[in-house]
Amino acid sequence: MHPMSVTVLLFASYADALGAPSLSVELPAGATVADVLSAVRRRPGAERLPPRPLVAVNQRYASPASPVGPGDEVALIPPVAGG
Amino acid sequence: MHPMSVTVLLFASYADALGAPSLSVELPAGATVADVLSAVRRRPGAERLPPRPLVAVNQRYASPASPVGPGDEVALIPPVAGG
Amino acid sequence: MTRVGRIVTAPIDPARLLADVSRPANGAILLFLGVVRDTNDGRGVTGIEYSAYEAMALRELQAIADEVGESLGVDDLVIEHRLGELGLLEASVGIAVAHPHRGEAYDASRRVIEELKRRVPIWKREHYVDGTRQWVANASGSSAGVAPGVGPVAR
Amino acid sequence: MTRVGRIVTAPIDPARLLADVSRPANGAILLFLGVVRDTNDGRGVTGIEYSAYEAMALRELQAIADEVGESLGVDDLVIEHRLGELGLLEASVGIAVAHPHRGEAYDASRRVIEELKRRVPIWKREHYVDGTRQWVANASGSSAGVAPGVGPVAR
Repeated sequence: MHPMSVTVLLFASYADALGAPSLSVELPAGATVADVLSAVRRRPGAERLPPRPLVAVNQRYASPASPVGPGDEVALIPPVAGG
Repeated sequence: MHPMSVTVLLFASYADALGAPSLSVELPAGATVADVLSAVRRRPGAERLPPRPLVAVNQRYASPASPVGPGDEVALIPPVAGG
Repeated sequence: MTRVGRIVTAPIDPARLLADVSRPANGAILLFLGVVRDTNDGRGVTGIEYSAYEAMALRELQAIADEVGESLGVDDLVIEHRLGELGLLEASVGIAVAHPHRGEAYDASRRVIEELKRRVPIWKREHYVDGTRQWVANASGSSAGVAPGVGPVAR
Repeated sequence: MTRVGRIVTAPIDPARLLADVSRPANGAILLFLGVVRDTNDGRGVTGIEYSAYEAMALRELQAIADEVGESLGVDDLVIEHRLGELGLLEASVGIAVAHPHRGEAYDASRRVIEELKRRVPIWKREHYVDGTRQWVANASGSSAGVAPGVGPVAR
């Protein structure tokens, strides 16, 4: 069980807040969505995110307890505004 | 108070039933829609009309008690099928 | 503000109806098309012939546009009904509604088509694959013909 | 059977959407267009910039088409969302639904737009007459920006 690096996609206002369209976070093996959020929170600008941003794993909405593994596509999803 | 002659417009299945797109009926002064219907009922083919066909007077739906005068535009309205 | 009813014989043009109700204040546009379909009551249909008491039909279409527009606060509402011989896939009726918000657009569109089917003096004769024709009414889907046993008038 | 979601950058073509769902079995066609309007929350709008998590947005649009189509028995349903810079009167979303009967068409159309606004990862930044821009969310109409005091996520 090795630590892993996961890429987190950012969009719209979240990309503005963190100053980038994606970032890479280090996670322990067996990590969850909640761990991803904790890692993101340590980045400058993250204080401008809401308390519990939505997260998608592999293009599906995920809960904080959802597991995240190497190779997963993780994204933070700002409040949507389609239509 | 003279008897009057009123033209009754017929459409669709009612025109087919009575064999014409309109007919002229003689009515007493002070006649009503009910009188129009009674007069129409004496025409050949009228037995194929429903018991109480809708009637419009001057392009508005009218009740049996509505008055009908000379110059009024009277029409029998088959069940509608627009749309 | 565009609240209007029309009776036409030329094909209904969706782009024209959309343009009629399009204004910068409107965020939602809804277009309903009633189309001749190939089956009714289990019988194969080849076309429909629409006729009307034209002056009254136009008056009722305009009244519906005004009434529904007024009651729902919808300023842009166009109703167009076509008469004549229509083939499969051709539109007999087009209803375009636009409003700042979608809720009102949906409500108005639905109300217009229900009122139209209930009260506008327009009639249709369906042509079937077996070569026969029949007058058909809206309401319960029962025959609007005048053969013995015809049902009571719907209204 | 045509149940499909699309993400496009070219203008939405209403005629194309209508043709996509047109079939001889369908008696009712409904087209919804969501259009950029000149006002939002009392502010003058000059245009809207739409962006998306494209792969997921496409997947969600397709899922909505399938779910709504399945649950209402609607076989012909096309959802198209446009991305990029849109001016006033331009359509950001087009939803075409066709069905033998109108009731299902209205219900499906309405359900699609509500679901789309709730869950498809698409974002918009409004451009205002005073030259400023702002990210805007659907839900309660509250700001989707990240300034201090931003509200909780809608879902």
